[in-house]
Amino acid sequence: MEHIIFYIFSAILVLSALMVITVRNPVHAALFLVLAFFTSAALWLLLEAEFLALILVLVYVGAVMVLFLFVVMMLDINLTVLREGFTSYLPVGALIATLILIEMALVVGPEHFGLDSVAAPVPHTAGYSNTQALGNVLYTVYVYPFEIAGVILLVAIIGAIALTLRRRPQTKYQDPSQQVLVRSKDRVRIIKMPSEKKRGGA
Amino acid sequence: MEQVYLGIVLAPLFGAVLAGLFGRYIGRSGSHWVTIAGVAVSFALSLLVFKQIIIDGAAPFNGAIYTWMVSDGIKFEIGFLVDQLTALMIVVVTFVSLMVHIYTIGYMHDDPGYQRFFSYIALFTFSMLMLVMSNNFLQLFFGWEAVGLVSYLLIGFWFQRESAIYANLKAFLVNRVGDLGFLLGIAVILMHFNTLDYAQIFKMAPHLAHETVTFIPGYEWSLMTVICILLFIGAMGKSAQVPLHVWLPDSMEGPTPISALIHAATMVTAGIFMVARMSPLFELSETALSFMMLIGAVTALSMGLLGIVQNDIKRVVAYSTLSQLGYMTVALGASAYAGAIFHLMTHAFFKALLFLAAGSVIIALHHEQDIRKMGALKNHLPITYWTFLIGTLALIGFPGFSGFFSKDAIIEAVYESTLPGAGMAYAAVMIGVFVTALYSFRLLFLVFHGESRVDAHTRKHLHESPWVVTVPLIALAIPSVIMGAIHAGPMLFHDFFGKAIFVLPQHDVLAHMGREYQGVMGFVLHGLIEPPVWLAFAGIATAWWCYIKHPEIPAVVMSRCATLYRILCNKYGFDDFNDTVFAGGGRRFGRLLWQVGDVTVVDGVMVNGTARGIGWFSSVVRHVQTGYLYHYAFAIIIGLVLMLGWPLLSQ
Amino acid sequence: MIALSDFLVLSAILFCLSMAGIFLNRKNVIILLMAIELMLLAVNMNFVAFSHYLGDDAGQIFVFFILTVAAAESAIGLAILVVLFRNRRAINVEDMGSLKG
Amino acid sequence: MPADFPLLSLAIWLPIVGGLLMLATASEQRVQHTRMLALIVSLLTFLCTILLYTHFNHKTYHMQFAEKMEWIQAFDINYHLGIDGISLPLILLTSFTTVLVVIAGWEVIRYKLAQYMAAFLIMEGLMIGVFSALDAILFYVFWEGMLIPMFLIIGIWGGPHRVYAAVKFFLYTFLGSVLMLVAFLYLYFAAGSFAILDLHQLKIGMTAQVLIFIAFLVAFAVKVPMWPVHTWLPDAHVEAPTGGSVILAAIMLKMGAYGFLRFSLPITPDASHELDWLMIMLSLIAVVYIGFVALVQTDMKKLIAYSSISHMGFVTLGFFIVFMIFEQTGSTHGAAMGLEGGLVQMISHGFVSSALFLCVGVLYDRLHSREISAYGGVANTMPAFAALMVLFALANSGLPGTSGFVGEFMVILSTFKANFWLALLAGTTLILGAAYTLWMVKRVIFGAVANDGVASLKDMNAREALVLGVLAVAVLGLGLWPAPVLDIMHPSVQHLLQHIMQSKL
Amino acid sequence: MDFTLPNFAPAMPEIFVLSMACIILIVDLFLTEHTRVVTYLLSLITLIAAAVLTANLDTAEPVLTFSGTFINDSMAVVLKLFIYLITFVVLVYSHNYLRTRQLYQGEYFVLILFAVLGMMVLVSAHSLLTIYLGLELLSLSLYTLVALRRDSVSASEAAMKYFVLGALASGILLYGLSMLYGVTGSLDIGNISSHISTSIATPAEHSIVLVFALVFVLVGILFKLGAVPFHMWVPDVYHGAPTSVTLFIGTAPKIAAFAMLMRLLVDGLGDLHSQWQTMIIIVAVLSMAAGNIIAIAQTNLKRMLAYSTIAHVGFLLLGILSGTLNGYASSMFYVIVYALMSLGGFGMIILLSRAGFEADRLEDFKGLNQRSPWFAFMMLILMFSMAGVPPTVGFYAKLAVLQAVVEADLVWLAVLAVVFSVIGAYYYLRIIKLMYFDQPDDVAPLAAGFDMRLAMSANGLAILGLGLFPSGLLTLCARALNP
Repeated sequence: MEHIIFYIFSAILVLSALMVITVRNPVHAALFLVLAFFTSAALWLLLEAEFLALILVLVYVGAVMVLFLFVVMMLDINLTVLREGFTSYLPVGALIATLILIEMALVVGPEHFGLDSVAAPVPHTAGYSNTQALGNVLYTVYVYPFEIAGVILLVAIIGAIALTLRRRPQTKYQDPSQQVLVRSKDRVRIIKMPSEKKRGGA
Repeated sequence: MEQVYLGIVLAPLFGAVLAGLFGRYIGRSGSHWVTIAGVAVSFALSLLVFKQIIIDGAAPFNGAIYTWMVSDGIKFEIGFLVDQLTALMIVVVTFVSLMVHIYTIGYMHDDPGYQRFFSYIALFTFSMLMLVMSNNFLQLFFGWEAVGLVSYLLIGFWFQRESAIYANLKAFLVNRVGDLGFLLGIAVILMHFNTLDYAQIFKMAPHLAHETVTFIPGYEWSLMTVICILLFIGAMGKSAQVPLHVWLPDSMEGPTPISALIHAATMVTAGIFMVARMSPLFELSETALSFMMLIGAVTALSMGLLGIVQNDIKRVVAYSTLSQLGYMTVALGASAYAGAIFHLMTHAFFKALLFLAAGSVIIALHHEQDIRKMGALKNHLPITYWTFLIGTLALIGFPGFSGFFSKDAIIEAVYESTLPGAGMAYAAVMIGVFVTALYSFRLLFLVFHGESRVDAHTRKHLHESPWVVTVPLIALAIPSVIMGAIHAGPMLFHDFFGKAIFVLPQHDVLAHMGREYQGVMGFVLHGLIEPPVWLAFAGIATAWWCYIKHPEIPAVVMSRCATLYRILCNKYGFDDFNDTVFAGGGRRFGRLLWQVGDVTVVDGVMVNGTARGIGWFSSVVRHVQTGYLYHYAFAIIIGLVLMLGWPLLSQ
Repeated sequence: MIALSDFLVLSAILFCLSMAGIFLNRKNVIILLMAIELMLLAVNMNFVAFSHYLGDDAGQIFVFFILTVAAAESAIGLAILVVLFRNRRAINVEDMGSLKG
Repeated sequence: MPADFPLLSLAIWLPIVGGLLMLATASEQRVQHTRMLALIVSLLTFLCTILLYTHFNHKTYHMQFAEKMEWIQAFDINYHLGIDGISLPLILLTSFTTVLVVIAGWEVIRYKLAQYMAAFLIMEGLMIGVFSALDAILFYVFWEGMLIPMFLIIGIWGGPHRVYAAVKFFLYTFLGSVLMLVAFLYLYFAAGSFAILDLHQLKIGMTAQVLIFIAFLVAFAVKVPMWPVHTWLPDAHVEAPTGGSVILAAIMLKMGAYGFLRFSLPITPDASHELDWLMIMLSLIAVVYIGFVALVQTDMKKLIAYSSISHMGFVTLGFFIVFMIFEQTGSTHGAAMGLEGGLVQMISHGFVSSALFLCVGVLYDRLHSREISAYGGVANTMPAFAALMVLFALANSGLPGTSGFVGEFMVILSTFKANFWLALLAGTTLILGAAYTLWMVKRVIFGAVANDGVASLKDMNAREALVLGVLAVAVLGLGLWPAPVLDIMHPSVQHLLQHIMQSKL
Repeated sequence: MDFTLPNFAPAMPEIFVLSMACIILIVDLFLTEHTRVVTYLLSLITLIAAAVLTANLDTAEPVLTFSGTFINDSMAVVLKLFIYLITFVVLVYSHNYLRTRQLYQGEYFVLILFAVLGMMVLVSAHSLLTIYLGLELLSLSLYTLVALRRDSVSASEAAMKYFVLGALASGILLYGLSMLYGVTGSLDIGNISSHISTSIATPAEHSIVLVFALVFVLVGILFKLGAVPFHMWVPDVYHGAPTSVTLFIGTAPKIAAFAMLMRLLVDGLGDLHSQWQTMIIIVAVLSMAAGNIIAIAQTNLKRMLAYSTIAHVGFLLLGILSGTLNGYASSMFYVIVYALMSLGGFGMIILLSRAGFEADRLEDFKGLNQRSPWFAFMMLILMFSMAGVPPTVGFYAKLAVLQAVVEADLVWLAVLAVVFSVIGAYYYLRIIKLMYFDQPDDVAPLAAGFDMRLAMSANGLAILGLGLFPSGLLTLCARALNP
């Protein structure tokens, strides 16, 4: 049963990851990424990491991916040209990717991390709360990293604001009070122009 | 006594320094007075020494003045060895030098470099005295080079003249070739004797007579032969023996007084003196003696022949000098060291005389040296003529004149010699006698007799030279006549030189001759019945026939023997050969090494090539940095792949 | 039972895919950012799997922080992207080649 | 003077501090100030070195005037100075030459005078440091530090191709010396010390010796310079200002040779022995090959530069013939003469080549050309100068009575002990040296006045006459009585000889 | 729930810097363009005070706190002090530069302080987690700083490249960390180290996995240092970023990266020395080669210095690969010296720049000796120091690492290194050539203020002074690693 779930979700995960890097449209890519996160969350549930699975969906799908989609849509990008030339680089890219995968698989594969070398852990008892377990240590043992993470978020905020918030002096605002107080002579200037004689014939 | 010796050498040096550095302040006359005084003092002291050593028979002096340096336990010293040979030499040197100094007052009268000239010749006197008074090889070499240096400066005295500065460079370089041999000879001596002191070397020499050395594996040479030949190469340079003679004729570019002093009387005989001084060494190598004899014979004859075709008055005398130096060398080769020194002395007088007389002619003709533009000067320049005649007679060995004794002795000695090559040498010197007489009288006739070919303007102003010129001529003429007769007996056959010259009994040709010696008159009478005198007469007669009686003959002979004439005119091609092969070849070789070796290979390929290569590589490699993010990422990933793959593969 | 190696291989595949994505993508910077997210996902998968099989919570804590940092990172990344877009009016990877050599 | 007075340090730091002071207070207006300051500093330094000489004990080979202080504890590097009979003459030469250079640059240098003088003074201190350092790293620091002022001197005050020459000079010598640094480090781990005298005693295996020897060789051969790493020298000499050429020729080249004596021979005697054929070959190439190359130069400075290379060939020949003498004759008799000959040749070359460069400088200041063909008949318009230049030229061609003869003579005598043919080849310098030097003299000094430029020449002024006159006295003095210089060297050279004859294997 | 409050004392500097950064962030809100100097001064005061706090920490024994995620030892103290010092100088150098370029914002100072905080975290990290977080804190600040000049095309391009590559590298690092965690079962450096030393002792099943993890970790570190082939961001970022930011990126973070290397590779994976030694040798050689060779072709000084950085990193790695305390100390010395030299080099560009003019081309240094002999002299010292010519401190830096290399019996590597340093000398010489041998194109007087001039002079003289008396710093480094 677990096997079947694992393989199905794994297949979806790999496929959606593949789609993320190959689809033409960034919006689609983002959506496939969302799918990948969802399937990952499911797989993490298999690993009894319920809290993280939830966080992944909430934080990632709920916040980060929405941000991505927002940016993708905000930036007006010409989609048709984006995937040009992709196929010509594909062979070498695929080769390198396969190569590194083989290298990694040789190491992380069953030889070193199979069931005979790493036994599956005993499932937790029913009263076990993954969230509680993490919560217990997060603010005690890991208080220092937690504070740093907070600082990192602060930096992200400062950075994002510093980079994107623009107070452009040339931006034109409407000032209603000015509009109301306007008088006609501020708007229209009547200039007298003496008529001129046309020079020449044409 | 040491002070006297020091005085002999330092007096001219003092004069030289004073005239050289302060010539501007002491003026022209100041310069000549100070140098003449220096040389005169030197001469006077030399006479004193001569008296003590030779007449009173005092013991030779051998002592050091100061230690030049000590290295490796070997003391290099500056010191004097004053024995009979030295005593004779210093007298000859200072006398001729004094005469030349006085003569110079007249000869260089109008020259802007007056003070400089006096400084140089005084310096030369100093150097030559250091050379002959040396008691060791180091000082000998010092003097050797110092006289070469002054010769260089004096040949190039008129440095505006291209030919003069060509000649002096040539003289210096050719001499340097000889010096190389000489220096190597000194090196061999130092290596095997561990000292440069004559006395010690002579003492040890017999013990090393049978030593051999190997320079090329498989060939063993006698140590003495090597030493002697190397030293003789030095002598060949200085004494202008074939093939290192080429500089001497060109050296005539210098003012005539120095032609007389340096290139006739003294410096060029330094080689002869040196070999005589080294007689204890040369005696031990018959090979070297034979070699010397051959070289000397070749020089004596071949250079004499060249004298016949020369048209420059000084050059004729110069070739004559070469030829006479050849005679001396032959004498050395025949172990007749005393004969060589004897000839050296007589030659010093009469050749100095000839040069100075020639100089007198040149002054009279306003520095015209071409004998084709002279003639019939006999009456205009009587003193010059008569002294010149005396010199010429002495040169050709006219019986009774000094040259007769010395030359005859040499010819006789060669005849007596049993060394290999003696026969050939004998033939050469015999023919040489004829040739000598021929060119000498050719010169005499063309200059002083026959039709005058002097241009009209000059002829009007012809007059005898001033007393400062003529007095030295006369002063030199006297010994040219009498010195032979006075010294023939004691020098050649008696123990004049004492231990200064060493001859092995089996080589002692002079002793052999001495057994038949019956006084001066006997010598003269004996000479009259020997072929050399008659050959000389034949030479005079031929000259008279060709240049007085039938002046058209030379041209006929010239055209008949065009090839021979050309060879003679080209001086056997030595100059061309040296210019093309050594000078030109050296420059070509240098340019080749420079352009190919330095500029192209080392600098071009190795240095700049590397720099350019790196620069080029840099400009290419920088394009790896394409600016594209995916390439950068690719590089990282490739790096990762390789770093992963390597430990995996090595497992 | 599912072996640890299964999860590790899965994460390796994800990792490779994301890396391939980074250097295959020549056009859109946003896809690059997504590939990076994918890469972090692979790492997270690793941590979670190890954590599970080791019976140790530290791995999961690490993932928690990675997620936090990744969120901050994407915020900054997207901000830079916006700045880049404002300057160039495009987010083509191939256009970002003025600094080179 | 108290026995432990740091005279060496004073000689090193006095000019350096003086130079820095000059840089700091430099002003383009107060040039006279700068000149006087430079002269005073250089004279004081010279005085210091004279005191070194007068207080020097001729009888011992031990290092004298030693100073030792901890400097970099982490690496065990000490500020360790001391001199023996080998370094003292070179130190004297350095301070002597610097005084001359200061005077020679008196009014000739118009651009950034203070920097010029400061560069020379700083360099003087560094050079004295090189000759007196007894710690390998201290030596290296002085050795390399010297490159900086020289680089600037060539580059700022040099000729039209000065940049190429300066960079070439720097990189060449830098490349040479970094390998030496690696060798020092290797030795440090073998000996546990950077003290040169400790390194002398260190036993080293053959392979290591050969490698160390080669590392040293590269460093010193570049500096000497030996063929084929010599090409920086002609360029540097030609482009450098006169003072730079003088210091280069008189002192810098000597450092390579000094390095052979101080490092190569005593530290790696067996490798030196093993590779002596190489050294001798390179030395003879320098003598003969470079002699021929010098023959065809058209630029006076280049000619003298090549002649320097050729003369330095004698130095290295004298140093490395030692082993061959031992092999051929079975004794070291004659070897000391080679070593001492090399040393004397160094001193003499210091005098002669600086004099010749100064002569060229005198001409260059007037006509702004170094081409031989631009001159001719200088003797007509500058007789006093011509006399001196001829004297130096003759000294350069090794005329007895001048200093040029002594070293060559000793080296040839010594070489002869080893091999006739080597001596013959070395002896060719008698001919070649005379040929290229005197040929140049012929074309420059002698002859009729060649052009208007030459016709307008004025003879030396008092300053130039002073500089050249002092050198002339030195050249003649050393030539006529070299004994005092040699007496200083004997104990040290003998000691060195004994040392290198003992195998370290 | 048993929880005791951790010992905050060792982390006082971090806490202080964080608090000050937040305070400055708020204070800055109330400042105008003209009073922003307050921010500047506050930042400087923060650094000085942090230095005082750090210097007062007791380092007789390494102190662990926060459950072992934080360590304070003498290395951390020394490195932090130099980070403050360098950042301080960076701020002084950039003050005027910022004002003339619309960069004079509170964010700049705050981000720099956060970056400093990140470096401090990194330096004191004793857990994979804190290493990662410190690294990210530093990196995110730097990404932002690079892009801070929003209207600059090249700055945003550089930022994007830096960001993507940085994220890729941290992804790779993380993967390595995850493997490390997987094998050793711990995030704590100490535990990892002891686990490895026991597993090395027994016939190791996991050794290949460890090497595998090692490679990923190494790539992450080498990227941060900028070693070949993970260096490609360096020239572009240095070039594209505003010079004041380049100045910062090129200096202090190198020290942090060194600390990260020490913590991970030496403290954590020290027992795998034989494994990583060869890799580092190759990377070091490649770095020295590529850095020195490519630098020759550069015409932009910032870019040239970037390549020079790569070459210097190669040298720095030489000290590490020896695997001895001596070697680590020499690398530490090298990195500090390098940071000081680099500070001066980039500082000189700022010194010559003025409103509307970036003096970052090589030609801009033409004839500097005429315009300002003193600063030409300072630059001369800096360049010779970078080339490793005595008597500047750069020489001792090279000497130190070479000594370590020779000690490790890798003489050939030392020879290779010195040969590359000769090639490198060429481009440093070129700058000196421009300054001293050429005539100036631009004769405008230097615009820099007094503080800048003073700092620049101090910087140059420090290079010279340390060159004459390097002993103190050398001993400090040696003692920091081996108290």
